[in-house]
Amino acid sequence: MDLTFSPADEAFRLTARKWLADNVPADRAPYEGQASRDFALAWLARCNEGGWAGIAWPEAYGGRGLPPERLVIWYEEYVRSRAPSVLDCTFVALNHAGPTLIACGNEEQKAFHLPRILSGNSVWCQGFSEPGSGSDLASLSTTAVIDGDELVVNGQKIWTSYADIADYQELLVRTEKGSKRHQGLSWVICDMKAPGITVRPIRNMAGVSHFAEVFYDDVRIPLTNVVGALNDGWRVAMTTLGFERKTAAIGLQLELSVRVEDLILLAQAQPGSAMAERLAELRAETAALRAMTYRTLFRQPATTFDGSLVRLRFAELSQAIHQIAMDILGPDGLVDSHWTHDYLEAYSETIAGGTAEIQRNIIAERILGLPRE
Amino acid sequence: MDLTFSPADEAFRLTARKWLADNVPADRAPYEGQASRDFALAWLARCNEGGWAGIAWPEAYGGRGLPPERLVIWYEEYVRSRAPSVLDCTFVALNHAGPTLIACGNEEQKAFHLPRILSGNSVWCQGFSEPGSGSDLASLSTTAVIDGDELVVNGQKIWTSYADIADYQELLVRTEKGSKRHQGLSWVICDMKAPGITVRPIRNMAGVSHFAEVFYDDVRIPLTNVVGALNDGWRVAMTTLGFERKTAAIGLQLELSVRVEDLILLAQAQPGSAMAERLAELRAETAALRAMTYRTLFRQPATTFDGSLVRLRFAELSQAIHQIAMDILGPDGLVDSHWTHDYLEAYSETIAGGTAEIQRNIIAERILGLPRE
Amino acid sequence: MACDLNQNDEQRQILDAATALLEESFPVSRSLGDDQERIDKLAEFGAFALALDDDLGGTGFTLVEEVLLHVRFGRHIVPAGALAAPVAARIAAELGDNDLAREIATGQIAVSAGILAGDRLRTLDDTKAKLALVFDRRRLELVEIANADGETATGLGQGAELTEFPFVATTRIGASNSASILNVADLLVSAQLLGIAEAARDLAVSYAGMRRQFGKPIGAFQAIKHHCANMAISAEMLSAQLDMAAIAQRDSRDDAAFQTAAARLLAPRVALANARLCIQVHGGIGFSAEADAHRFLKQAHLLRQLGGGAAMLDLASPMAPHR
Amino acid sequence: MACDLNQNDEQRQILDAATALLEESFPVSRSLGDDQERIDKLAEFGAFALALDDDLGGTGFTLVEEVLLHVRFGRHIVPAGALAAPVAARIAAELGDNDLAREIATGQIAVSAGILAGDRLRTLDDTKAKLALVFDRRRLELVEIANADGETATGLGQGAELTEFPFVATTRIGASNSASILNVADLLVSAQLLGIAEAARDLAVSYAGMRRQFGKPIGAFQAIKHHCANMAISAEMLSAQLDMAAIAQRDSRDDAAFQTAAARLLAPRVALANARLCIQVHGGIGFSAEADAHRFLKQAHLLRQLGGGAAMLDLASPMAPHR
Repeated sequence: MDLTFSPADEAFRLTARKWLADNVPADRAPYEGQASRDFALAWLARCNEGGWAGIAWPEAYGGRGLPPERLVIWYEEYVRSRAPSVLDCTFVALNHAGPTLIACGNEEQKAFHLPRILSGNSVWCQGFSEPGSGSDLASLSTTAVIDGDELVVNGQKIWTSYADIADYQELLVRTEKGSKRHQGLSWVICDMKAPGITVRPIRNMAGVSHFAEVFYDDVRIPLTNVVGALNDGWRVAMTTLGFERKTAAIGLQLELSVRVEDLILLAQAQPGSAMAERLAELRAETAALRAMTYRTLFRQPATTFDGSLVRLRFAELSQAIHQIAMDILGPDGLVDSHWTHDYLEAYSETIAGGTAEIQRNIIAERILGLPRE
Repeated sequence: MDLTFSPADEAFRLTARKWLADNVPADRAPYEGQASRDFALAWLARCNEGGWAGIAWPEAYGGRGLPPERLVIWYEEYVRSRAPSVLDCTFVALNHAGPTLIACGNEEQKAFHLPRILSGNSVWCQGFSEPGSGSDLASLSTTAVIDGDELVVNGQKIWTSYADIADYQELLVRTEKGSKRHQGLSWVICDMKAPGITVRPIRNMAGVSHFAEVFYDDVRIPLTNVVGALNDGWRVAMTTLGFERKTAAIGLQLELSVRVEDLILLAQAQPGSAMAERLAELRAETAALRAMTYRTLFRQPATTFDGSLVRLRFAELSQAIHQIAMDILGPDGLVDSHWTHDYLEAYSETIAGGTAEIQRNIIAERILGLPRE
Repeated sequence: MACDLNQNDEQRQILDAATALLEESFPVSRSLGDDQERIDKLAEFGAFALALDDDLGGTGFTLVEEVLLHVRFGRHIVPAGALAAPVAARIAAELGDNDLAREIATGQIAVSAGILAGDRLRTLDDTKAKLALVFDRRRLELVEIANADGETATGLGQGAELTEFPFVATTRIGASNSASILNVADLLVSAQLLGIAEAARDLAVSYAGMRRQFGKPIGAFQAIKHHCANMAISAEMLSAQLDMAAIAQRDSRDDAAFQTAAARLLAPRVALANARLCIQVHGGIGFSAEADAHRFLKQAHLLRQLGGGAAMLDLASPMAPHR
Repeated sequence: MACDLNQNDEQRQILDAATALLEESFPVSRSLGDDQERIDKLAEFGAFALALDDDLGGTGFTLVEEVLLHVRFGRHIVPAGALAAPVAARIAAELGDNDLAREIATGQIAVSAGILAGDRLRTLDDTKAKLALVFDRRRLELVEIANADGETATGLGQGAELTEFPFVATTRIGASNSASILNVADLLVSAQLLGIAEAARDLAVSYAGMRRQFGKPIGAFQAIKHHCANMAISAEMLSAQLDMAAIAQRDSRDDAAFQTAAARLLAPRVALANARLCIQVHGGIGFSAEADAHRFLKQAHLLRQLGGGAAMLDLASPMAPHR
């Protein structure tokens, strides 16, 4: 049981720290729209020039194939340098669509898309959730019918982040008529500029429109855009679960440590005060979240549901941290600031990607082996 | 909307206060066994002599039939004088068995039992729960078969408080063979000295044996001991729900206020400290519990499930208060004291009489109207 | 007069009338701003004068009815100015300026609710008010802002419209730290927070009964059920305590300060907790600006800045043991 | 040496061997008292010397293995003396008394864990120990109690056997406030608390899968499921942090004090929370003394009195932002 970084690792850390100090933009990222796209792509392009894009991707596909300890070092330095949040409009491409293509895409798909992603030239969004199937993903009903060498898609997706500024979408559709649940789905690359697509941005409670409803009205997608086999979309969609441990979510989890340090400085709480006690507990919990993150990364073999515990802990801790931020800010919390913004955004943490309730079910049933309902 | 006490009420308050000051025993009640019985019956007898036993019972049955505002005054003064906890071995008789007999018993039953209860000459226990039906009371399976003018009872009850020192038991048995759920049950008076009864005391986690398993091996009970109609036991058992608002549980709820005041003195917390903040919150919540208690009592019409909210709030608040007591005591909490004892006993609050989980279901389904599972 | 916690006929009538007005004029999902016209309707209704002395426009109701009315206001997210007005009228009267009190109570002069942030006064509603009632810990100050240069700003993720004034640029009218006025302010704030908590509960219960996932209403799942039950328990707790406190203050009982402090301490916790659970029960739509769940959360954040801060542990409890 | 959080073969072997011994000698449901013979078996096993220097009887293992061992101890509610011994041996060595250190490490001299209550020393186990290790905030003191007149008392509702000594009647041997020994003590306490949290989780899950109500296992109901999930999350959180801290302390990393303080702060909260949920999941039987649930709760109360108290906010975080 070790957490030992070699001299080479330490040198890598200093290189990363230096590069970040020289390159991290001084401005905060815009929250939405074209400005947020421009900012995120410019930052990704700069990272790519420095050799810091796709660090977890295999070298064969333009990445650096870094081992977990280097990922940890990179993201530690990343958040400590206050680099832009990893959860921007490049997140899906870098951490979900890209890895899925690497695992299941054909050579044409990979050759076309992967370089565009890494170089900061395309934005991807995810088209999984539907109005009637939020927590219950397998009940999705957007259909695709084969017509010649094309699929014709009709239906609706919702909660699609960055749909308004995305170039491509990883789209999960029902390609087998009458199929049930996980069967008969396909994972396809959808060009967001295709005729028949309508994007209706939805403003979230933080006042920002970065997700949207997407409507598909006879949208034609070439069959060559199917990733993996037709009707095998569920397996393709699940494929990245193994990769997920290695994604930029590490950076998201580590970022909370920096938040807590900032709050401790901001609060200047009297020793022994109620606020000091709450901050001490949050600091300990955030340290533990980091430890959980590393355990998920450095312990083998990983099980499919390993990430559920850390994911849920992250979500609830993030909310707790931002709630205390509002308590510390008092009247200043009412005025829009990054704290207030992040506080409001944090409400999505226990909802998006499976509600906290669903996550607890998964933990109870899949990890602890309790009977299904 | 009023909470106004008349001059006569205030005079009643002073009378009660004076009587309590003169009569409340200096010693704490013993926790278990014959000593606890002797203590409780002596105290009840003394209350009865003073005219303070069965104050909510109708005058026709030896009570005082006091209106709710007088009950409130009595219990306020009762707990402020540090009188023995109302939750002793006389509780079932005074607050459950007695009122049930008054509502559903025949004249012989009433004439025999009610005076014995009020004068402190009999202890009752409750025989409802069974090993296989804790939360699911309607699934109980202890049977009673009619043989001549007697019922022959076989089966087992559990969590019967004070079974080891009780004279009588309110026993719920299945008198109709093959009946399901709430049908075919009967409510009978069981003499705890009848042959065939075996009581096995169960030590609880506070180290005290005040509940027990009771085994029935061909126990013969005269049919005249059936209260209400045969096979109508569920309705008889539910009959006291309406009375329950007026029981000594008021005293139990108010007692928490005194606990919190004691803790505030004990803690001597620095203003602004974490402990001071926790105590302030508990004090406010305890004030609110008192308000909820009065609302349940003084608002008409009462609904059947009115008490669920206050019952659950009481249970969880009681646990929170006693947990903080342990934090305040620190090393002294390890040594047996009434605080530590009550802390451990409080674990039963969210279990006995329907777990917190069941109570929440009831609140959601019966009060809020959410669909059944 | 005895112990009776039912609402009487008169109380029900005024509340029913208010609810009708609120449902028409203050739909929860209305967009921000332009509330002055609506506020004027409340003034016409007599909402701000409800419990004042007759010569100030009072209509014979008491603080208890006023508190119940503000619970309704909370359910409809009525701007905080509606809470500032009746408190400001009381302060004007205390200062001996009955004319001003009447003008405020009848809505001829509008009042904003404000808080201090450093050397700036921040009002929490965008009514074009002439006056602001400044909540400054255990002190309330009435100032004129009509001639001060205000800068508007949005807050809480486009969920609030604030106006900031250099505090020195305002004209001081007078201040109060009288216990009874502070208690009234705390009761009205608590009442509105209770309204939020109740409305959040009702919205969540209604959604849980309707929204289906996995083939049944989500309200059939225990996790959702228990969230709703928790909301109900919290709201009931606060509601009972608020009644207790309002009656104590109306009747000048010894425990009025204690009961009020308890209600005011619990109110923001209950409102925020229920608003949070309401968002969670709604899932994705709850996080969007399209459902109303977030509006309750934001209004709770605004209101909790107003007043409070009584030293709960320094007040004598009516249930302290004898000796 | 790299980043690898798996247990290696050697670690698994020693833990398996310890578990076999614990299952035989320390069944959770054993009655109180008479633990000295069992404790001797642990000493024979080498448990107290595990991570000491070779010349003190160490067997080449490190603090990390010792911490993992104490997690197992926690699962079996091994008396606190088993935690006092290895810490006391380190203090003896620090005082330069290697003979004493060896005698403690090999179990020839037994050590109780003690705390101060006013002018009295209270030991938390009824081993007939010659010495006591006194946990006095950020200071540890080794005293001889063999000749002091102890009075036994039960505690925690017949859940603990305590002995009280007038502190002046004990013979002082020496004290330590060295950071590394304090960290070791905090880590071993945290480890035992984690063991409690894990065992409570496992016991609850096992019962929930078995106990039937309303025609199905109670573990099929979401409320019970979510209780169990919460226990799993808490235990995992503490477990990860404890590994992190043990490695940091073993490797003398800069963040050892920070990581240890974090683990020690979380440990009693997690252990108490899981023990409470375990009782609740068990229902009536959980409240009785017949199930083991309450034993975990009581041991958590005992252990949380030992050590701790590092000023979490005064320690530098390894994740502080640059600049």
